[in-house]
Amino acid sequence: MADGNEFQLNPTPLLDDLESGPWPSFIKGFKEQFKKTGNTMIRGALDQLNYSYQTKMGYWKGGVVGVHGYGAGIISRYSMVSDLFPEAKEFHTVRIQPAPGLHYSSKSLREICDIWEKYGSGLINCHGQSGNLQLIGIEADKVQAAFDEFNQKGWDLGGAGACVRTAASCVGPARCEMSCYDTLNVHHKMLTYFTDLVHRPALPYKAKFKFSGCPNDCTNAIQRADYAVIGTWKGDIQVDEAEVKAFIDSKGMDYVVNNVVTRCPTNAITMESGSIKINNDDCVRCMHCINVMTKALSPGKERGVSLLCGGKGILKVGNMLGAMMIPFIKVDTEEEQEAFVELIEQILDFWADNALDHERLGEFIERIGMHAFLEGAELDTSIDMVTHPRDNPYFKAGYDHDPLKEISL
Amino acid sequence: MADGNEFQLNPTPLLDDLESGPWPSFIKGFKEQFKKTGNTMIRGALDQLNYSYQTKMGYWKGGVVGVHGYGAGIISRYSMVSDLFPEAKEFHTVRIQPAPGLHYSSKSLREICDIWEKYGSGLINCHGQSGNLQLIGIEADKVQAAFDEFNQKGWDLGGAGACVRTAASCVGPARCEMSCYDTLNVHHKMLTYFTDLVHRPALPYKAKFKFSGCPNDCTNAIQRADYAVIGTWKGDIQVDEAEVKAFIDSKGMDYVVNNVVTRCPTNAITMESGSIKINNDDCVRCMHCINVMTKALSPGKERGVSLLCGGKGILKVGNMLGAMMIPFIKVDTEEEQEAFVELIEQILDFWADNALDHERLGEFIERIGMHAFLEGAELDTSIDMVTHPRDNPYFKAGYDHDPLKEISL
Amino acid sequence: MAAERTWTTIESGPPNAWDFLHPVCQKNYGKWKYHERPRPGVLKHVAESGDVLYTVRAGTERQDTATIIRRFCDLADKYADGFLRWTVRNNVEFMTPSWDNVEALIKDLNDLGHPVGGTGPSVSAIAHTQGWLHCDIPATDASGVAKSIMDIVYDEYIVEEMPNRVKLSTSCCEINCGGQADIAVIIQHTRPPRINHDILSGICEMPSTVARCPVAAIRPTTVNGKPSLMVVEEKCICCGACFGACPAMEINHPDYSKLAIWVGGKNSNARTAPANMKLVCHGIPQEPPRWPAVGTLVKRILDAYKDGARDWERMGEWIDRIGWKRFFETTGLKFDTYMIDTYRHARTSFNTSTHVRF
Amino acid sequence: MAAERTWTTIESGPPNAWDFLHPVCQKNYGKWKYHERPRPGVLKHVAESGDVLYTVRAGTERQDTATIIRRFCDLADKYADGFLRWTVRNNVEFMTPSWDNVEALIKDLNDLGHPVGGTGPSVSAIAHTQGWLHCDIPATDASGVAKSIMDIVYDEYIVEEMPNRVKLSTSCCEINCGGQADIAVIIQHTRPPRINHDILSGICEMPSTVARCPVAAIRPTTVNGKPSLMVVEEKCICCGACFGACPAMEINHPDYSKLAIWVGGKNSNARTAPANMKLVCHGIPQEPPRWPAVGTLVKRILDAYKDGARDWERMGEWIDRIGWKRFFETTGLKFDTYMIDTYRHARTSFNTSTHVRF
Ligand code: SRM
Ligand code: SRM
Ligand code: SRM
Ligand code: SRM
Ligand code: SF4
Ligand code: SF4
Ligand code: SF4
Ligand code: SF4
Ligand code: SF4
Ligand code: SF4
Ligand code: SF4
Ligand code: SF4
Repeated sequence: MADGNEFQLNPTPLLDDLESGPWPSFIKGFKEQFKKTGNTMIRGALDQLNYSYQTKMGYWKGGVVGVHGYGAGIISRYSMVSDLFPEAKEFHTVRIQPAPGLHYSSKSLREICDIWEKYGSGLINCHGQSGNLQLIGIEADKVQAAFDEFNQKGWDLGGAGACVRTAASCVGPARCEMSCYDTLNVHHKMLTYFTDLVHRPALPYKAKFKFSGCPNDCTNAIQRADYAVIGTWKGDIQVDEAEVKAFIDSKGMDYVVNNVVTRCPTNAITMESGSIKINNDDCVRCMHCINVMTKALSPGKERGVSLLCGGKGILKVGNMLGAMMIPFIKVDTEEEQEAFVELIEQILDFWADNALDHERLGEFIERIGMHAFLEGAELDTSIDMVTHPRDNPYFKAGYDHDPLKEISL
Repeated sequence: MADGNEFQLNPTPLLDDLESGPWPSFIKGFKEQFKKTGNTMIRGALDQLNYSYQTKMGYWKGGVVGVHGYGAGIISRYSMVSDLFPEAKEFHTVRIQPAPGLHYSSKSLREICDIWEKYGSGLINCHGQSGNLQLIGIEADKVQAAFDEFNQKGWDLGGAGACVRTAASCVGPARCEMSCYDTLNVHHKMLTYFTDLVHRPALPYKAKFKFSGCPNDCTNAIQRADYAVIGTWKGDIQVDEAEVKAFIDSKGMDYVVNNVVTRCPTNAITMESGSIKINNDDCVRCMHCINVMTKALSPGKERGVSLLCGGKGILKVGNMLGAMMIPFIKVDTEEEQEAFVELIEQILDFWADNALDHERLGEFIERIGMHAFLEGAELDTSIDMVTHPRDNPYFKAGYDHDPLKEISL
Repeated sequence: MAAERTWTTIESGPPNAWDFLHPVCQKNYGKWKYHERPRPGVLKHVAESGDVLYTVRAGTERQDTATIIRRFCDLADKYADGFLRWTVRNNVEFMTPSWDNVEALIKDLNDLGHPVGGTGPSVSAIAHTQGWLHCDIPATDASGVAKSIMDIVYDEYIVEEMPNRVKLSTSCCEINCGGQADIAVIIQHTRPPRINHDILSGICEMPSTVARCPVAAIRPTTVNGKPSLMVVEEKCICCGACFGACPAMEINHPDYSKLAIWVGGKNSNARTAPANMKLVCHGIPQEPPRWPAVGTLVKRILDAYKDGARDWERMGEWIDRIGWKRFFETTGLKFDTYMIDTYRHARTSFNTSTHVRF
Repeated sequence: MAAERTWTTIESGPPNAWDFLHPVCQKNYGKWKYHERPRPGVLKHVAESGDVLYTVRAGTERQDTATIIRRFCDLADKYADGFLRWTVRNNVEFMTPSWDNVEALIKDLNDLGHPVGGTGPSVSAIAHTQGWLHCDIPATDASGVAKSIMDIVYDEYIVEEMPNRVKLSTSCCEINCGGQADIAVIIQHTRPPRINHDILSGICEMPSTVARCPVAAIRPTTVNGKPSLMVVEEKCICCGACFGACPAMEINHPDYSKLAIWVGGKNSNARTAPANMKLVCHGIPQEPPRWPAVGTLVKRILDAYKDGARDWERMGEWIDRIGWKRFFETTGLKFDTYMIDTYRHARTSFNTSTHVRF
C-alpha cells in the first residue's frame, strides 16, 4: 500500500533482486519512471507483480475496452487482487501500429512518450517480434482521449483478437543488401488495404502478416505469420569472380569445402579444380553461400516474393510452419502489388467464409486438405508447395480428370 | 478347351505376345513345362490367364486348404470361371520355407522339383523378396501327400495368414565383407523358435522378419518387415590408410570431395590438407563411404544388430518403415542370441495380446503411442528411437516422474 | 477321402543354410575382405585368407518351372560345385573360385536365354507380384507388366551404366506386395467399389469389412430385405482395402483400375535414410499384353536419371538435388493437384521453407 | 461519462516508413552492396554508391518506459541524425555514416547501462512475452526469466564468439507467444486444469471451451444443479488451451506449472529448412525471482554449443551432426520417454533408419 508519500515505492523485495546484473533491468526502469512521474499505477503494478513472484500466480483478467468505432486494439486487464493493490485496478494496453521495419524518428517517439505519460502509465514495450508499440497501463476511461491524441499525430491502433494483426517487416532495402523486394512498402500497402479488418474482429480468428526481404527471414515470418511474404529471386546467383578468388585465397580450400561446399543443402556447389562451381539449377535459394561470401555472391537479378501460408503457434496442433503457396510473384510496380494484395484477399476471404471458429489458416488448410483449399482459394497447384508428391495412394481424382492428357507418349 | 490332344495347348494369343523380347519369358517357361509333362492344370491356368488378359479381370477366389495340424502355409485358389476353364479349377499354392539366404544345393532343388511335378503343376516361384519357394498349382486332395513327402526330405511349410511369416536374410557372412553378424544363423534360430506361430495363425495379423547383415539392408527389411534385424557396429570405422591414399591418388580430390565428403549425411567427413578425416563421433553408420572405398574402409570391430519394428505395406495407413527399437544388441554367442529371441518374444507377445484384429505391429505402435508401447513391451527408452525429441508440449508425464532428479545442477 | 497318413509331421522350420553353402563360402565364412566387379553380372569377393570367389548373377523368369530350375541345377553342378542361390530380386547366382568357369558359365546362361547382369549400378530384375496368375484380388498381371518392362530395360541389366543401383517393382493392387522401389508400377483404383449385394450377405464378415476401411466410408444397410453394406462415395478413397476383406466389395474394374508410377523409394541406409516412393503419374490405362504406356514412361524416367544423376545418387537422391519440378520437366510427366498429399500426415509433406527452384 | 469527442478517427493504418528513415538509407534505398562487422554490435553497410553506413545495436529492457525511450531519442539526435529503429529482437539500432559517432555512441550507451552487441555470431536479446506483468493466462513471468537469463549470457551478447547466431526466447504459457528459438524456455503444465465450478457457469462459453480441447477431454456435466464442465483426466494432456477459452479451467499452479527447455528451433532458410524446436528438459520448478536452474541449464547448453559446433552451424544443425544422444551427453540433460512424441504426427519423428550413433 502507498504510505502517503506519492513518490515512495512499497517494498518489492523479490523484484528488487532483478535490479542487479549487467543486463538492463526493467524493474529499475519502472521504478525510475515511477519516481519521475509519480504515476501510482506503476507502483500498483509493481506491487502486484511482486505478489505474483511470491505466490507464483498471475492476477490479471480480461474484459472489454475499446475505442469508438473499433472492435480491437486495446487489451483490457483488470486486477483480480485489486483489494490488495488498488492502484493498478485497471491496467489496459493500447497497441499502436508502428511504421514498417520499426523505424522511428526521435521526434515521433517523443510525441508518443508525451501522450502516453499524459494518459497512461508511461510504460512501453517496444515490441520487435510482433510489431506493436505496446503501451501498457491505462484506465478504461482515458483510452478514448489517448487514442484521439495519438490518432491526430498520425498513429493508429494495431490488431488484437480475431482480426488482421499488426504486421512486422525486416529493415529490408533501407539497409540490407540481401533484400529482394521492398518490404517496407509492401507491408504498408497490405496493412493499409486491410485496415478495416485490423480494427474490426470479423474473422474466424487472428490473421498475421510478416515481410522478410530474403530467405534469411529475419522476421521469423514462416513460423509466426499466417501470411509470410519472403523475398526471393529467379535465375543465377550473381558472382563476382575476383571476390570469389580473394575469398578462397584468404580462407583456404579446406575452409571453403567444409564451410561452403558441404553446407549447400542440395549439393548445388561442387569443387572443381581448386575452385567452386554453383550449379544454379540445383540451388534452392537458401542464402547460405551468399551469407558466407557476402562480397562475392548476391541474389539473382529477377526478384520477387514467395508467399507461405499457415504459420502459427503451438495451440491445439503443435507449432505450424507456413507452407509454400505462391512460389514467385513480382511486387515491384503498383499493379503487381495490387494483384498480390488481391490474391491474398482471395485466400483470406475463402478462409474467413469457411473456417471454424478459432481456426487459424494453417489448421484450416490441414483440416480441409490442400486440394480443397487450392480449389476454394482458386490458387494454381505447384510442385513447390510440397517437399515431395504424395507417398500414399489414398485419393480419388476428379472423374473428369485425365492425367495422361497432357503427357506425350 | 483341350482338343483331345493331351500335349496340345489352346490358343492364348495375348499371352503369346509375351514370349518375344530378350528377357526370360514365363509364358515360354510354362508352355515348355506343359509340353514336357502334359500337366493339364498348366494349360488351364494359361487359358484362364489369357482370358484375364482379354477381360482385364482376375478370376481366382480363396478358400480353405491346409495340411494336418497346421493352420497355414497353403494359399488356396479356386477358379471363378471353372466352367470355362475346368482344367485349372483348383490352383492352390504350397509355400515352402527355404534355407536362410536362399542358398540351395542342386541336389535339394532337384528333390523339390521331382516331388512338385509328381503332385502339382511343376510351376515354381523362386521368390526372393519374401522368401518362400512358392509352388503354385495343386489340387486340394494332393496337398497332404505332397507336403508329407517334402517334410520327409527336411522341408517345412512357410507362413501365410495371421502368423509369423517366412523370413528373408541376405547372403551375409557367407559372401559379404560388410556383414556385421551371422544373418543366416540368427534367421535360422529365430524362425525355428517361432515355428509354432508360423504354422498356426494365432496372432492379430501377420508378423514378418528380415535379416540384413549391414545398413545397406539388401533384404529391404526396414520397409518389408515387422521385425527388421540389421547389422551394425560400435566404435570407429576401420581405415586402411594406404588404401585411402591409393584411392585419392587414383580418383583425384575433386572426385573425393564431390562423391565422398559431400555425401556423408552428417558431415562426419571433413577435408583436411588434401586428405579426408572421418570424425567417427558424428558417423551414423550409413555405409556410404565404406561402399565407395570398399578396400580402404570397413565397419568397426564391435559388431551387433539394430532391431527396427513396424515396417509394413501400404494398407490403411500408407507405407510404414520400421522404427528403431533396439539400437544395439550383440548376437554372437548362443546366450546372446537367446536373449535376443526373448526380447523379440516380449514385443511379439505384447502386440499379440493387445492389438486389434488385422492390426500390424507398426499400426499398433502408432495407435497406442510409443510411450505406452515401450512400457507394455518392457523396452528401454532410447533417444535413437526418434530422429528428434518431441516438438510439441502435448504430453502428461507420470506424476511420480521427476525429470530433474538425474540432472546435476 | 485321402489315404491313411503314414508320416508324422516334423515341424522343422527352415533348413539350416550351412549345408547349402559353397565350400569357399564355408571356409571364409565371416572373413571376407573386399569385393570388386570384374564385369557386369560378376562379383569378385576376396577373403582375408586370400581366397577369391566369383559370383555370376543371371536373370530368371521369376515365375519358374521345375524344368527351368533343373537346368540351373545342371549349371551349378557343372560350374559351381553343385550350389546356387537366389537373390532378393529373384536373380539366380552361381559361385566359383575359377575365372574360366565364369566365362563358360556366362556363355551357357546366355545361350539358354538368361541375361547376366544386375550387379552394381545397373537396373536389376524387377520385384513383382502374382497378378492374374494366382492372387485373388489383382487388378492387373504383375508378371506381364514386369516382363514387358524388363524387355525394354534389358540393355541396362547387362551393363553397369546407371549412376547407382536401380530397383524396380510392380504390384497388381494398391496393397503393393512388390514394395518400395526406385521406380514402381502399381494399380490405382479410381472408383469406389461396386457392391455385389447378391453375394455379400452370404460371404461377408461385415464388421471386419467395415473396420477395414481407413476413412470409415462403409456403413451397414439393408438391401432387398437382407443386411448388406453401402459405401459413402464422397468419403471413399478407392483404396480397395475392403475388397481384401470381402470379395463382394468389387473394386477391380477393367477400365477404372488404372496403373500409376511411383519413384524414389529407397530401402538402404546409404547416405539418406530409407524413403517411401512418391506418386508421379496416375491414370494409365490397362493395356495387356504389353502395357506400352507404362513401358515408355518407365524408360523415360530411367533415361532422365541416367542422364542427370551424379555417381552414387539413387533415383530419389537425384530428385532431391534437382528438385521435383525439374524431375517433372525432364521426364515430361505432369504434376497435378492430386499428387499433393491429403492423407493423415499430409501436413508433414508441405514445403515449409522458401527452398524452391525456378 | 466521457466528454463529447471532438476528433473523428482517421483509420490511417501503419505510418509510412519513408519519413522515419535515415537520409543515407533513403539515398541508397535498395542499392546496398555488402556489409561487414567492424566490431561486435556494429554493422558496416556499403552501398553501390560507395556510401558507408554504420549501425550500432544495443540491448534494451524490452519492457521500456517513456523515460528510457526519450534517452534513446537523445542519443539518436546526438549521433544518428534523429533516427532510430527497433529490431525484431527488441534491440535498438542507431545509424550513422561516421565512425567517430560510432565510438562515442557506444561509450554513451555503455555508460547508460545498455550493452552493445547482438550482431553476427553472438547471443542476441531474448524474445519474450508479457508474463505476470500483463497477460491474463501466464504461469510465469517471462520478463523476469528473460532478465535472469540475459544476465547470465551477457558476456556472449557483447562478443561474436558463437558458431552462428543464437536466438533465445521465453514464454509464460504453453501457447508460446515467444516463438521458436535456438533455446526457448516455456511453461509446461503437468496437471489437468482444476475446474472452478463456482464461476464457470457464469462466465464460460461452454461449447467453445469444449471445442478448444485438442484431445476431446472436456465434457459437459452438472455440478450442484448447475451446468458445468468436467475433464477426463486420463485423456488430458495439460495443454491449457481450455484456460484461454475459459478462466474457470484453472490450469496454472504454483507448483505444477513447471518450466521446460526447448532447443533447435530455426526460422531462417539458410542451409536447412526452418525447424521447430524440440523438448530437452521439463519439470523445472518455478523459482522467482531468478529461476536459477533454468539459467544454469541454458548456459550449459550454450557452452556445449560454443564448444562443439562448427562455424555456421545453428544449434539444431550442430545437434543434427553430433546427434541427440551426444547432445544429451555433453549437456548433462536426460532424455526420457516423455520426450518421444505421442501426438498427431508422432510417427513422422520415429527413426525409420539404422542411422544411429554410439
Ligand atoms: C545379392 C544381394 C543380397 C542377397 O542376399 O540376395 C546383394 C548383394 C550386394 N549388395 Fe545389395 N544386394 C542385394 C539386394 C539389395 C537391395 C534390395 C533389393 O534389391 O531389393 C538393396 C536395397 C535397395 C534399396 O535401397 O531400395 C541393396 C542395397 C545395396 C547397397 C546400397 C545402395 C545405395 O547406395 O543406396 C549397396 C552398396 C553399394 O551399392 O555399394 C549394396 C551392396 C551389395 C554388395 C556389393 C555387398 C558386397 O560387398 O558383397 C553385394 C553385391 C551387389 C552387386 O550387385 O554389385 N547393396 N542391395 C541382393 C542382390 C539383388 C539383385 O539380385 O539385384
Ligand atoms: C505371393 C506374394 C506376392 C508375390 O508374388 O511376390 C504376396 C501375395 C499376397 N499378398 Fe502380400 N505377397 C507377398 C509379399 C508381400 C510383401 C513383401 C514382403 O513380405 O517382403 C508385402 C509388403 C510387406 C508387408 O508385409 O506389409 C505384402 C503385403 C501384403 C498386404 C498388405 C499388408 C499391410 O499391412 O500393408 C496384404 C493384405 C493383407 O494382408 O490383408 C497382402 C496380401 C497378400 C495376399 C495373401 C492377398 C490376399 O489377401 O488374398 C496375396 C496372395 C497371393 C497369392 O495368391 O499367392 N500382402 N505382401 C508375396 C509373398 C511371397 C512369399 O510369401 O514368399
Ligand atoms: C536487424 C535484423 C532485421 C530487422 O529488421 O530487425 C537483422 C539483420 C541482419 N540479419 Fe538477420 N536480422 C535480424 C533478425 C533475424 C532473425 C529473427 C530473430 O532474430 O528473431 C533471424 C532468423 C533466426 C532464426 O533462424 O531463428 C535472422 C537470420 C539471419 C541469418 C540466417 C542465420 C542462419 O545461418 O541461420 C542471416 C545470415 C547470416 O547470419 O549471415 C542474417 C543476416 C542479417 C544481416 C547480416 C543482413 C544484412 O546483410 O544486413 C543483418 C545484420 C545482422 C547482424 O546482426 O549481424 N539474419 N535474423 C534483426 C536483428 C535481430 C537482433 O536484434 O538480434
Ligand atoms: C503481447 C504478446 C506477447 C509479448 O509480450 O510479446 C502476446 C500476448 C498475448 N497473446 Fe500472443 N502475443 C504476442 C505475440 C504472439 C506471437 C508472435 C508473433 O505474432 O510474432 C504468437 C505466435 C504466432 C501466432 O500467431 O500463432 C502468439 C501466439 C498466441 C496464441 C496462439 C495462437 C495459435 O493459434 O497457436 C494465443 C492464444 C489465442 O490466440 O487464443 C495468443 C494469445 C495472446 C494473448 C492475447 C492471451 C489471451 O488469449 O488473452 C496475450 C495478451 C497478453 C497481454 O496481456 O498483452 N498468442 N502471440 C505478443 C503480441 C505483441 C504485439 O501484438 O505486438
Ligand atoms: S530478411 Fe533478408 S533482406 Fe531482410 S534484413 Fe534479413 S537478410 Fe536482410
Ligand atoms: S544459396 Fe544455398 S542452395 Fe543455393 S547454391 Fe548457395 S548454398 Fe546452395
Ligand atoms: S545387407 Fe550388407 S551384409 Fe547383407 S549382402 Fe547387403 S551389403 Fe552385404
Ligand atoms: S558411414 Fe556414412 S555417416 Fe559414417 S562417415 Fe561414412 S558416409 Fe559418413
Ligand atoms: S499386390 Fe495385391 S493383387 Fe498383387 S499379389 Fe499382392 S495382394 Fe495380390
Ligand atoms: S475402397 Fe477403401 S475407402 Fe473405399 S470403401 Fe473400400 S476400404 Fe473404404
Ligand atoms: S505466452 Fe501465454 S501467458 Fe505469455 S503472453 Fe503469450 S498468451 Fe500470455
Ligand atoms: S488442458 Fe488441454 S487437454 Fe486438458 S482439458 Fe484443457 S484443453 Fe483439454
